[in-house]
Amino acid sequence: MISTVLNTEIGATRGASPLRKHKSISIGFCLLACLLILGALLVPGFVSPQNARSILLLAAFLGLASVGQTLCALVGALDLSIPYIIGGANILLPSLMVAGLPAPVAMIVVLLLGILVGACNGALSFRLQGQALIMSLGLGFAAVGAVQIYTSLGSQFGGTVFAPVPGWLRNLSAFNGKFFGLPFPPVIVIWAFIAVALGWIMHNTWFGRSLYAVGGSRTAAARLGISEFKIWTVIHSVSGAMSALTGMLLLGFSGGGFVGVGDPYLFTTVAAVVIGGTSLLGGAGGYGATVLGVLVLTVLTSLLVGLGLSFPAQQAVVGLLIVPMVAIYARSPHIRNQI
Amino acid sequence: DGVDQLPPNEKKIYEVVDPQVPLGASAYKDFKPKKGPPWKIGYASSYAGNTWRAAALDAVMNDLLPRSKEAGLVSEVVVTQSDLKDAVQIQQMRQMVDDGVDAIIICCSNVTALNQTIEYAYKAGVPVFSFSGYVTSPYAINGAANHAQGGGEMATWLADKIGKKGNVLLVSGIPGFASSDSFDKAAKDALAKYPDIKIVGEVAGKWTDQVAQVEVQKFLATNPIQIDGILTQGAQENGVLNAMLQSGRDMVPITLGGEASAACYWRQNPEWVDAGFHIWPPRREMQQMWEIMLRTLEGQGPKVQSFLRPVLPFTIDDVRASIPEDCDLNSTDFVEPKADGWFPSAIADQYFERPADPWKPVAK
Amino acid sequence: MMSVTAFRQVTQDRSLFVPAGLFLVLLCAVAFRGQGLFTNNGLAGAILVATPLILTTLAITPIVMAGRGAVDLSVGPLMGFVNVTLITWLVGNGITHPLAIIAWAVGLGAAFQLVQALVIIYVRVAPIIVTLSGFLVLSGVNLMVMSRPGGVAPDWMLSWGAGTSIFSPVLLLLLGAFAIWGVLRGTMFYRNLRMTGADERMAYTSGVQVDVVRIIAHTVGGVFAGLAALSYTALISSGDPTQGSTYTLQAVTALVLGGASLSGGRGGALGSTLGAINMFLISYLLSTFNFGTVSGFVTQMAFGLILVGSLLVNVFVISRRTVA
Amino acid sequence: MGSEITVRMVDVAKAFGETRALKQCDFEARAGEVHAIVGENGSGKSTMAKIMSGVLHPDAGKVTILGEKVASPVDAKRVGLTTIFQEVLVADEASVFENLYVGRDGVFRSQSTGDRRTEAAEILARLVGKSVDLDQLAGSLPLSIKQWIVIARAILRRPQVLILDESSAALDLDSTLRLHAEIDRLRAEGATILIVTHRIAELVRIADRATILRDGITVGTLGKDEITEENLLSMMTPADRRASDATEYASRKKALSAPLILTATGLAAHRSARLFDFDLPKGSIVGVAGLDGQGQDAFIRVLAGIIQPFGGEVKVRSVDTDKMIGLQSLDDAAKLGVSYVSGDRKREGIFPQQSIFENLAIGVYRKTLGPLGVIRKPTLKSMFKREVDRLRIKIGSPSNRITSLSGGNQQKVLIGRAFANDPQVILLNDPARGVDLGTKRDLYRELRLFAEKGGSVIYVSSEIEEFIGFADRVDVFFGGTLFRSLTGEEIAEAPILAAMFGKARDASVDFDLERTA
Ligand SMILES: Nc1ncnc2c1ncn2[C@@H]1O[C@H](COP(=O)(O)OP(=O)(O)OP(=O)(O)O)[C@@H](O)[C@H]1O
Ligand SMILES: Nc1ncnc2c1ncn2[C@@H]1O[C@H](COP(=O)(O)OP(=O)(O)OP(=O)(O)O)[C@@H](O)[C@H]1O
Ligand SMILES: O[C@@H]1[C@@H](O)[C@H](O)OC[C@H]1O
Ligand SMILES: [Mg+2]
Ligand SMILES: [Mg+2]
Repeated sequence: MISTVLNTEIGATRGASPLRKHKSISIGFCLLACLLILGALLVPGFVSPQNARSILLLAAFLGLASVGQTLCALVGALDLSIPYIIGGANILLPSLMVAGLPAPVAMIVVLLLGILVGACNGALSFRLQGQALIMSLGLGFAAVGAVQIYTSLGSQFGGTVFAPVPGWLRNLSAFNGKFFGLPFPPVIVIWAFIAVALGWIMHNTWFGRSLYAVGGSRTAAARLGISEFKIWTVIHSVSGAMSALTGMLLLGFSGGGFVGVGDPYLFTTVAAVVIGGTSLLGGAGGYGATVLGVLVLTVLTSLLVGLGLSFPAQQAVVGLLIVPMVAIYARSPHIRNQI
Repeated sequence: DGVDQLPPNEKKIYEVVDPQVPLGASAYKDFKPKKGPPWKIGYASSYAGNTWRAAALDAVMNDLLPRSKEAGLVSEVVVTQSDLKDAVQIQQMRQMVDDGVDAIIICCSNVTALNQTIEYAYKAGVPVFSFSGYVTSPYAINGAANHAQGGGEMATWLADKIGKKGNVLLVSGIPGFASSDSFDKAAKDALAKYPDIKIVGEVAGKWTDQVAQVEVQKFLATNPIQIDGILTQGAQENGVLNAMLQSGRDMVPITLGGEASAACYWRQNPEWVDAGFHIWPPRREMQQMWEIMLRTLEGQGPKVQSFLRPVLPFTIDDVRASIPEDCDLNSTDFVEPKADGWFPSAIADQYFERPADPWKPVAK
Repeated sequence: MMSVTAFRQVTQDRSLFVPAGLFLVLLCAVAFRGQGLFTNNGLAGAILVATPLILTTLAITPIVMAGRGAVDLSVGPLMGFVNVTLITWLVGNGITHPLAIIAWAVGLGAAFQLVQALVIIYVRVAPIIVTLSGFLVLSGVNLMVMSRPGGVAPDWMLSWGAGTSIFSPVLLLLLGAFAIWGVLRGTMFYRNLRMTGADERMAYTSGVQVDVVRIIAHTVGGVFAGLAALSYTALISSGDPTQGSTYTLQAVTALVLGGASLSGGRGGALGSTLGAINMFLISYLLSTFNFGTVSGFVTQMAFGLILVGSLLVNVFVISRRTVA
Repeated sequence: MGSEITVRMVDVAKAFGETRALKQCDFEARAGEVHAIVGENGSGKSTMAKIMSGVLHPDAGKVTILGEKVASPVDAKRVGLTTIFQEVLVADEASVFENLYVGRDGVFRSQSTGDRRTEAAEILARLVGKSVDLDQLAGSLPLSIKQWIVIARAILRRPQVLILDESSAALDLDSTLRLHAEIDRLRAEGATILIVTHRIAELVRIADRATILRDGITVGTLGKDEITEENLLSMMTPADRRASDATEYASRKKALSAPLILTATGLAAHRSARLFDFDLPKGSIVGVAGLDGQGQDAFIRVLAGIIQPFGGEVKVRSVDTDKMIGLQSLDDAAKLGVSYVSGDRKREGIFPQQSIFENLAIGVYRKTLGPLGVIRKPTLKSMFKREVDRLRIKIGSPSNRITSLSGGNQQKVLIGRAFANDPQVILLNDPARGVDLGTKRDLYRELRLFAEKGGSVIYVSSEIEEFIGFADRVDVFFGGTLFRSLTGEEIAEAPILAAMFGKARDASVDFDLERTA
């Protein structure tokens, strides 16, 4: 009898559960829709291919930078090294190219260094739990300091590298870049590809499931033979790699190496993750949510710019919106209900 | 007192000026250094990330310091860099004083934040020289172009160039830093005289090409409106230019402050604009400050608190003379006035109570 | 007297081993490198420059101690907010009476933190998210209040920034903060705070008024942030809407260098102070080398490495507890 | 009897969303009595306790404690009610002393701590059986002492009403006796003691009355003489569920002569303990007993590959090659078909944010991985259904969070996780902790079926009753080593107890269960 009940229930809940389970996703979609409608009504030129292109381009950078932040949040960590790795990669790449490395080799070197920093991050911090974010901050400082020292040697510049950016790199991530003749920069496609792949990996592979397991309960995961050490190391390495990639792609956008390009990503990645609905305590959420968070954040910014708000005002508005948005779907239970 | 003591043709330079620039008499009129040459100099720079700072530092390390060493005037230069953090710069300056430097050069910082520290140095017998921007402390000596005049002239030039009407984007430097504010204020005042010109946006380029490029790109991407001209401060015009090139929009006039990269683009597209302005020639400004410092240490007695230079326009011919046909669009150099074209010694002499050749080797 | 209790704390509390050890090492290194620090002017300058960081670190100490991973990201911009409003709204309108200025600074800091505490408690959003929001809002608002650095501190405050006497008003601010902390430490509030941070559910079920504790922790943190803003205003004698934000990461770094745990329960004023002083000493020490224009980068790298090192020492040597 | 009523609940109801935890709850307890609250998992006992403690507020009805309303733990403290919640709530970063007196003072007001230390030291020594350093950080202490800290914290408050929500679930027998002594003492002083427990034996011994909860309704109260297993069961469980379970089970000597599937030789589970050997015949059920901290916990963790032994080796017969292969890690255990179920499900069992399905399936993913670690979901669905049916897990939708289940059903999911792997050996470490009787019987039945089909079981428990009529052999640990193996007739309360206290073979046990410390 129980089994028949169960059978029907499995059938019945299939449809209903995703919505209930992904409350944050549906709220995110609504929010995004509202913002788009508002933009269309209030800002002339908001609904235009150019604006869509620029929103997607800026979103792509933020989205790529937020990959690592999302994965880290899923195990209850925060990666504060992201802006520093982005900045470091952004100056290291041109400086290696000036030093004579062919572009692909230079890019691989930068990517590997990003992974290395990330791996150290994960390996050293998995035991720290609550303090892990400081470890990543420390390594970020160290890494960017080292890169800046390297790039300043024999140059009068600190934190900037002036070197011609190859045309193909420019095409990848500049506004007027073309994707096989289509009028948008390929970095948008790169982002979309990574997002889809990551979403699939998270749900359909052992790695993805283990990641959620570690985030949900470290000890329970350990009992299943899931190595917390491995998971932390891998996700931080991915974070390092994605940050390095973002830094390199940003070079095509900014036209020259500048260590500060990463700065805005310190807290915006966290904001994107949080607005998307991934819990910073681990175990719940996902990159799909972050993609929504990124889009909401970027569209909102674009809307605010269109409404003529200055940068400080935009920042204040985004800040003000975070608490109510998170309050809609991620309020922590009252302590009465936690006993 | 102060500026009033200057000859009339120099006084003229002070007519259009940022009202905050201190114009009184120098506190170092009767200054005697703690000890004789060779002196130890501190250079407390607030930033090292742009073409301009690089050129200025290069001027110190590879031109002024060797020459001064040879003349027995300076023994060493201690350089620090604070990454735009006031508290760090304050600490660095205090440490320089405590370590016994004989003078400190600072660059274009926050106009008030360092004042207490400058007073601290003064009390320890260490004069502070602020170049390419002013500080309000009575105990500092400022030396720079008249950035207010520059802002006004560049704005007026741009307004004329775009036919006295249209939308202008203003790319300022680092808001709150002396020369940046002087420039913006005067530029806006000048544009306000044209009722058909509208400033449709203001972004901060941080005097760094890469930052300016990103900021302008973002602005252009999120603001579909027509832009008719861009008024930018110096050491970032190439970033602004690249942003325009990348946006796919038609090129518009952009103000030029001497970056060789943007000047190169002009050389290759002579029709683009018709004038540039020496408003921040890094090597010349550094040299000017260095000489003022030497003279002060030598006891020549500076008359004024602030040494301003007039902004000099330059033409495509000047550009052709200083950079080659096959110039580098990515150059990090500057097109600058001739060595004695900025602060000639004949003029400099007029600013001191007891003028003499600052470079004269000291008799042992 | 202070130093005796301090000594006892260091020997008792293992979390202070690393910061205290580092402090001694740095002190020796500085003594070895340069003479400048151990003079009247050197110390006066050190107090002047280090106090804003010490006080911001103190400001987040009770908040972090209250647990829930409540790293207060807003503290830097909050200090900036007090600084710019003080310069623009008060001094800008001719209000320069010391009492008014101090009351404003302390009151505004406390009021803002009170609001954050109420949001954390009643809206029940994770503290780090609330303070992230506070960070963004205040960073923006600061620039709206004052679009660029400028203004002047009231006349009576100008002399504070001279930094030529050890016993300056800035030191008084610091001592004032220590005194407040000392008084609180003697009350049950302190124990309740520790308990709440160490295990909130335990504290709650045992009849601790955890909400009240949290509110007080934030308010006290806000008071310290106000004092930090005063010392910062004294340091730069003006207003600056941008620099406050950089203090957040520095303060969190100092806190951790001081041996506190970001997950709550462990930490204290002594550790935080040591952490902040160590940060100052590191940068002081490095400036005695002539790294030229890369000095900033060397300092940054050194901070990073020392942070990493001290965290590792804390975890692998000091902490006895094993992971099951 | 007949003394004043200290706790009264009238018509209390409480719902959590759609779950109606309490529907109609009427309850009374008097001064000077020990009153048990019993019921199946999810019947609402903890909810009742939380409402009385002021942690939760009822949706309807009236609750008075000593004549007053209690709306928060602060109120509870004021009126003299103290609750020991099931979870061991101890602050690791604070000293033992601080842990004992947490919450005793106001926000700023403090009372003199002069006599407190002696008082604390005294009580703790009495409870733990040895003195404990009050200035030590609690985090560095073993779990059993932490448990005592929590109990001491409550006793130090001299409560008028004391609620223990399954506080003895994790205690071994000796400790339980000391706890009972404490309870007796409080009762004698006129306090009301409410205990929530699933241990019927314990209840029969100590309770003066028992109130039974079924599905959020108080179905009745039994007096001292009426408290028997049958009575309790018939009131707790709906009639249709009871009938099928009662099959008797005889210890099967022959199972013990089957070929060995797991051996441990020269094992040292504790640093200085005597080495011992252990073997597990295929198809048998071996119970492992012992007082707290006698090494049985470390032993089963060694078998599961969670921790390394201090010496010796564990071997398991490989399914493929039929050879005995060393087991040193969790990976080995997984390869050799050894599954582990922990009784501490909150800490090392469930993934609270995941669905019921995911919680069960995650144990199996590894077995079905495709290339690049891709999971094959379709095959998992039938597996899920099979396990849910087999263990009669009461679930709503499989995609609901596991935390929507009551404790007992969560535990079943974890056991399902172990079964789903098709193991040869299942190791259960006190799996019935806090699980009601009906559920326990379901569990025994399934384990027997498993054994009959050739599976092997090692079952650690702190409750002797669980072994009787269930295990083929009981291995008793004492002093960090395997002390005695009991089979056949010896599997009875007295011999097991004797062994647990380190008494030699055949020595008769004269153990006064009601003794006071
Ligand atoms: N905070 C809560 N939110 C949602 N449901 C809850 C909550 N607390 C309890 N429940 C549900 O209420 C019902 C009663 O739970 P309660 O904890 O009182 O049971 P119990 O009798 O203590 O069970 P057990 O013996 O397993 O501890 C269960 O179905 C449980 O799932
Ligand atoms: N916030 C919640 N949301 C949903 N269900 C909850 C919640 N809190 C508790 N529950 C459910 O209520 C049940 C009883 O909760 P409680 O905290 O009393 O568990 P417990 O008594 O510790 O369990 P056990 O006694 O079986 O070990 C739990 O099994 C859980 O499923
Ligand atoms: O003074 C400014 C200088 O500080 C900056 O670096 O470059 C441009 C100048 O205006
Ligand atoms: Mg319960
Ligand atoms: Mg329970």
